[in-house]
Amino acid sequence: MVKSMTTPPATKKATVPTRSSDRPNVQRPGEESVPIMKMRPTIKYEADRVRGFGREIMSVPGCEQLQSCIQCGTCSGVCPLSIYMDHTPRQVMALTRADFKNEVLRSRTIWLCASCYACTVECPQEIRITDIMYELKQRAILEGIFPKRFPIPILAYDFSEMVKKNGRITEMILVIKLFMKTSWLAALGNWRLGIDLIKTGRFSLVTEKIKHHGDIARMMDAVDDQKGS
Amino acid sequence: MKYSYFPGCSLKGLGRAYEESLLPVMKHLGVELQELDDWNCCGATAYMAVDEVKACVLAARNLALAEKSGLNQVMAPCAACYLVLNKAKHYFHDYPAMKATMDRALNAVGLHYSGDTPVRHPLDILLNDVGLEAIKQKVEKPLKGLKVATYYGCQIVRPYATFDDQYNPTTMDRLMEALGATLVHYPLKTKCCGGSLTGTLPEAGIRLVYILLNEAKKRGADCIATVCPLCQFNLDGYHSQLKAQYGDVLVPTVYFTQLMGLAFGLSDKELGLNRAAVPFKWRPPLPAAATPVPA
Amino acid sequence: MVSIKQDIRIGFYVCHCGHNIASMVDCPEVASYVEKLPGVVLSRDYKYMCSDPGQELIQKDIKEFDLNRVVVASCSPLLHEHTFRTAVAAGGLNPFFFHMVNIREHDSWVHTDRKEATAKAKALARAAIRRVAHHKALEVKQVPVNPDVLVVGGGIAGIHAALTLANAGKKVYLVEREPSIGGHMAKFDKTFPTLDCAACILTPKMSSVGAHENITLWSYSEVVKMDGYVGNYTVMVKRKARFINEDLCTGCQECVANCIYKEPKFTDEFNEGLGKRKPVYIPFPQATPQVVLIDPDVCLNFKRGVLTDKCKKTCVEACGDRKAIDFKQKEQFTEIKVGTIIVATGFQTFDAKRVLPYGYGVYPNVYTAMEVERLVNASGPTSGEVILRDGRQPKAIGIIHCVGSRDKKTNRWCSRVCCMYSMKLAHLLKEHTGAEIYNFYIDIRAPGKGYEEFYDKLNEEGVHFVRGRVGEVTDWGMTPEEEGKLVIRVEDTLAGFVRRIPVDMVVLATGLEPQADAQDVRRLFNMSCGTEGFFLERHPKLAPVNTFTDGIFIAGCCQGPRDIPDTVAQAGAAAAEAMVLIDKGHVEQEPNTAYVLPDCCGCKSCLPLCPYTAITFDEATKKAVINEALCKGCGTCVSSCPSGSIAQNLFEDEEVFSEIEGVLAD
Amino acid sequence: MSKPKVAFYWCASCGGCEETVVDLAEDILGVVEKVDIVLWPVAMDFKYKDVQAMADKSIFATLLNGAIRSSEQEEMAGLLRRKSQYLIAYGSCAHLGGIPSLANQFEREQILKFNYEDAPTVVNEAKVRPQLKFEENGRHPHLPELRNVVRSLDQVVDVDFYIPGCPPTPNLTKAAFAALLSGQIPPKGAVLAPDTALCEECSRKASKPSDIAFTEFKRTHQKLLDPAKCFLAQGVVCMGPATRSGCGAQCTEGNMPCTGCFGPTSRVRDQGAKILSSLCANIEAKDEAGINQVLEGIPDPVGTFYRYGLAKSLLRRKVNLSANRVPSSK
Amino acid sequence: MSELTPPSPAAWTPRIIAFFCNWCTYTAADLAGVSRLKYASTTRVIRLMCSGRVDPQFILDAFRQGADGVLIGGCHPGDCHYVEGNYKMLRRFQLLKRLLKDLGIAEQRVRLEWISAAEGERVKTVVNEMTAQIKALGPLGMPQAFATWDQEVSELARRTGDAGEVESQEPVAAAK
Repeated sequence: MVKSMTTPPATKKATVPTRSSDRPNVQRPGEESVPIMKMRPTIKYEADRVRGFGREIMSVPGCEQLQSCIQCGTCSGVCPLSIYMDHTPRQVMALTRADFKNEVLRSRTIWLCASCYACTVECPQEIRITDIMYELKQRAILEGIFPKRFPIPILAYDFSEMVKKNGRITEMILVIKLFMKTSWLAALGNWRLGIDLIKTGRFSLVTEKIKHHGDIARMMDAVDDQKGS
Repeated sequence: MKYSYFPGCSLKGLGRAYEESLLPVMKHLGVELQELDDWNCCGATAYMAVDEVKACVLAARNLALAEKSGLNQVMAPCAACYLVLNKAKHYFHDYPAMKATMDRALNAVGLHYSGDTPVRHPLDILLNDVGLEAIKQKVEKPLKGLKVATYYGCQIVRPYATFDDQYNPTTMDRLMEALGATLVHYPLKTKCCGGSLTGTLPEAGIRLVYILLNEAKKRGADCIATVCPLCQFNLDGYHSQLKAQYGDVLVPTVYFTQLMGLAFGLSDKELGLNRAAVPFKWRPPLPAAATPVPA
Repeated sequence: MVSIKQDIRIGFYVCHCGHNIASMVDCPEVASYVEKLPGVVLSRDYKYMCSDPGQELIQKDIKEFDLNRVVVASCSPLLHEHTFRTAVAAGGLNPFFFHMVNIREHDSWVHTDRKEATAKAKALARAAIRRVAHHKALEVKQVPVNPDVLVVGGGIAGIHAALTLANAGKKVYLVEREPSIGGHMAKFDKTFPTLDCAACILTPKMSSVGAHENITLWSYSEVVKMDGYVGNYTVMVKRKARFINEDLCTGCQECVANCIYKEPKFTDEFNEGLGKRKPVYIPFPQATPQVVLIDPDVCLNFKRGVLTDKCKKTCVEACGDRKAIDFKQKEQFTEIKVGTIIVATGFQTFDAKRVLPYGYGVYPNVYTAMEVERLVNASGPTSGEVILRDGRQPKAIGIIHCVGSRDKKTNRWCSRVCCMYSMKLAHLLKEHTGAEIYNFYIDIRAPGKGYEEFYDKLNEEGVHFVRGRVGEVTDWGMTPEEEGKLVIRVEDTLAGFVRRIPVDMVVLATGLEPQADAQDVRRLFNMSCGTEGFFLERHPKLAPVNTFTDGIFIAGCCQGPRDIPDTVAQAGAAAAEAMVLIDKGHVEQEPNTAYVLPDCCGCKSCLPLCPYTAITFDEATKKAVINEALCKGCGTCVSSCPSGSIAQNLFEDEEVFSEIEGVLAD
Repeated sequence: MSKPKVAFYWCASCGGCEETVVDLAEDILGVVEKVDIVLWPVAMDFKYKDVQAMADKSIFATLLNGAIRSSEQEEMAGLLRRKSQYLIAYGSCAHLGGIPSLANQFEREQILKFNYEDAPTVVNEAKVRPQLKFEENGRHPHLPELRNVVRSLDQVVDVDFYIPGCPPTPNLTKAAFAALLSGQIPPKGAVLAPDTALCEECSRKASKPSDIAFTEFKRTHQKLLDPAKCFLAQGVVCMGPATRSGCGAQCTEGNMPCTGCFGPTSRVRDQGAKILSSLCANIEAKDEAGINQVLEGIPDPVGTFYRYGLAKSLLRRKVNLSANRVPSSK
Repeated sequence: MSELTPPSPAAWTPRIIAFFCNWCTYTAADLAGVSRLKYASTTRVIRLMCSGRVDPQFILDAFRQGADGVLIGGCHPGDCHYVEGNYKMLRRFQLLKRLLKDLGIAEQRVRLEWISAAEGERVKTVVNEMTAQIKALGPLGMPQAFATWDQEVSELARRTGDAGEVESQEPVAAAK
């Protein structure tokens, strides 16, 4: 499951025809052969549940309303990225509520959420789905459940480290770090972008830093202390 | 009119053209901005994913600084900053535990936040404080003949904004009309640009960009006007991939402040118009000119 | 220690109410606790006090133990106080020597700790024991009931209630706001699940109303004021000017034919704006009463509602000797006296514009269900042909359920009828157009006689059911087949992926909500509204058509969304409830009136406080006097009398003070 | 048979009640004729020991005026109770706590501190306070202790009758004597005044409108008072409707509103609550802001409504609880 | 007597006397029951026909008898079953709050709420909120306070009853 989440390198995509890229992720019979029909049971036993996981998520500020989900699918219907998801946002809500922690935290869905909040404002039960996705991302990072070199959590992590150190983000450094850690190929594929940025004077490697850069660390420590106690 | 100004990291980096155009336009309208002393990263989307509490704490420091500045209102032009600062404020008020954490963290660095400081978007300030009439009066070169697709993106209207409608925002539309531009019916005005996914999962991210550009192109827009540095970057920066993958779908993407600057008669240089990869070449016709000449 | 009068002999009963009370309150413990309280002669716990044996137990005990006070701790007095008072009376005691303690609704049902709940029950019981010692014997007052009934609202509920009463020989006033009765049902084409023609079953009832000798039908009229009390209400009705003398008009519509406007030009409300009408018109062919009316906003003879006399008045010419047209007609106010009132003011449909993502009002081919009702109706604006606003015939139609229902941002409730009417429309649209039809639903709710079978039938007809709430309706296409169409983006939740479905027509199954003026009507008739704004019934199960004001009943969708069979059943129930009062001939009034004590100093402080002007100043004695017939027992004057010289039956100061003392004495 | 013995005693009060006895004028002679005065510290020289020496219940009636504030007053009240057949609370202070009981809004410590240290006219650098005991030449005189609570007489000892008023009128006093001496003993606990409110005997009663709706409240110094019109009709707080009659409406006749010294009728447990209820219910405004604006005219509700009766009000005194906590048990 | 000992704060739960009008708030409390909403068992409801019947004496008496809080529930403004009884209560309440404050009773201990017959949920919210607020304040304990005050007097009663003890002290000034 984890392996299936790796992203194809950006360079390959240029060859994908327009039409089928509009209907990605849908495997039609014949289009792509299934080499061996691998039999795997999909049944879930009660032992597969991590009891209390749903409750735990619902106790987080912003996530309380999850309990009242009616599984209408509006979130998936409005989500711009649901077409790439292995579980639709609605399914993530159902899985979370039903304590299927492993299925949720290993789902690609939580990483695909771009925080556009469309689901949150459309949900008829006023569930703050975006906030729940944030919480699930945090849990996944905390538990280390994401593939190596998978760029999104790495970006999130580097971002937070840079903020802690400097108080601000220097975007280019962040991007370069990300490419180094994930895929050189992808970096090479983006050389045009880099040149553009240099040409338009937006490529800057001067580190942005706040004056009281110790402040951030102190604040973070204060939060951690409280968590610990 | 004087506001505390929170530029955010993007406006110092990839989105510097936003700041470059925003400052002179505001000055032109007599709006004074005082950059928040020693501001830090707002907490942003990426940080939210790591630790929501800490993201709020980061935002709280900025809010506390804004309060300390004595200017009461803080302007946050970047959509992500606008959202995160507002969200932190909501959490501060709605969740006593969150408030306690913020208080504690701020206390560690000798700051205090009382929970008041309104966080405002430039659009909000332009329409509700400056007013369309005052803006109209400053228009020297109306954007006559320019067909604009107004693109708000997601984070300034959802979910905390109160100055515009979440489904069908119109502030920028009204602003563009006041500048003399023609609006293109653009039903995607609040759809997502892919955010950071363009870099991290380009397959998914760039497709969203394609949809936005393609629809604007189909509807005959000369440009897309945006309010967010990340939207601008996504719509503009991936032009080579887009072209290779989807053909000719490119439409120049400009900050709404750049269009305002053009209408006010400010120079290209002042407005950072040279910073886009997909060049925006259209310029307002001289007031005397009989027919507008599209670029 | 509390002193209790020597001769007080109290019997106390605590009810288990099956497990309802006993599961949270230790009833035997309460009984044995109360037994030791001063004045208590007897204390029992019993499984069901309201049952016949329970009531008989009280009667037997009164005689056997010479009880002169009775306290029952059970459910809410609003439910069973009357029951137990009757039992006490049957035992030979004055019924007001009884007091009731609410340990179910206010205790066992709302608490979770058995110890705490038991302690609370004891405290409440102790309070009642102390209170009941002060009770006095009181007489119930009887007031005659005026046999005439007012029915407000002429939809199917009002029509049915009025006919039921009129057929039983009661005199009925039926007041309808619109120019014709018929309500929403008159607009429907077919009714689910039987697909009877709505007009065929409704119009005979409408004309019966128009012709019934016991019914006074006032259409185009509104109730503006109500005074009085059960059995004796005085109601002011405003009769709006229709500029036609109703008695003289025969409904020949010659005036309409001869109007200076040769073609209908103005928005036709009855057809949901899809058709046109003239300034002088009859709302629809079967309208009752068959009387035309003139719309002063568009009639040339008026300018913005003010008479100008600037038209040739071809209508007046056409009317000829009948002289039914009266441009100078003014609105009139008529006062009527009735004993009971049935409120059947119906609902309004949800404004689809409020759900922006569905594009109603933006995309012309997005329709509301009510519009489609007219569109498929043979007597509708297109004579039953389904033609879109752009002139095309739809080949694919999407019906979106739950628009303005089950949505916390608009209305939380399920509107109950939308699933069924959506399926009905799906069937009719399929029949009319042969188009491919998609129903987008959250859950199909078909819990009525023949409803599930109707759902089956639709499946057999090949109508698609996609389980998912639509995210948005847009006009931007991703693929060639989507170009120029409305695209519905939805998760097919049963399949587990997102779909984009291009259609030509979108139908929004808008929900039902309270009338815009429901709050005004509620105040007018002294009723309550639930949080959602529908009128509140006295008890959801046991008094579904009663309100908290005696003699005022509700029927139909003003109480909550419901379908036609339920509405008719409820209207019949309301009529029956009214008849109970009428045939009984009198009502009994709670003797909770206030009275002035001899030591009144005549300070007049109380006079302005009474909303019913029941208090007057007697110039001879220089003291205040309360007219018992007018007093409704609120007790405001009692608590406001600075010298404590007004008292109230059933709520004497001493009774309340002893209750306070008792409840806190642990 | 010897004449009945009568005692007068004076606790925490102004002395006005004693004046009333004197105001009986020549009638006092009639009283004196029929009784033996055995204690009257304000006028005659008797000693504590004299009273102590009397047999229990040997005094026919004691008229005790003044509230009970000190240990000495408590002792005297107790002593007189023991020695008297009928103990009569005489005047508002004994009846209801009177004006002295307004001190129940303050803690004893607050009172002592202000009076011995903080008051602007006090010179007391050493901050000396009254001592309960001290030594002088080997003797140990002691002073009465100031209690924490001001009480009405019946909160200390059993009381037989009450004669209300600040001060009680000579007429009521005379009538009470007459009744007692003639053997017409009223029921125990009776207030020896009519049980109707003051309006009954107020000459302004007729001028009160029947549709009163207050739009403002004025205090007497803020307004030129119409000498004939009901005070309430003029927007001036008058306690008359909540106060027992029997005084002859002397204040209202003198163009001053009733301040409530006769206390409530027998049907009322808390005079202040009742007048508050009545006045407020008749305010015209319906919104909080409007109501509060009208109520600005009553800046001190406790002082206005409980001027004579705080000790006998339902709450008796200000709850001394910085955060409303139970005082720690002794 | 148990009334004399102050409750130990740990075992203590607030006691709130609720005066509910028959038509709106009492019915709302019934609805809360029918809906099986769960709330603190701190309230003891006394039913009156109208919030206008709530005599300020009742409120003072409730405190005096040991209530830690008093809750008054009536119909929403404009919705009174008796037209305007609730306004009369609102007016009294404004002054009563001030009076109670002057007498040392914290504002949070008395609350006036408009709760319509449909607002069962509101009953729950209000009761729970008030319970929490009063818990934070601690017991009011008026009966205990009265008992404490009365101890001063009862000691005296004992002393005057025993003449010898008084005599053994220096005589107090009887004559003024």
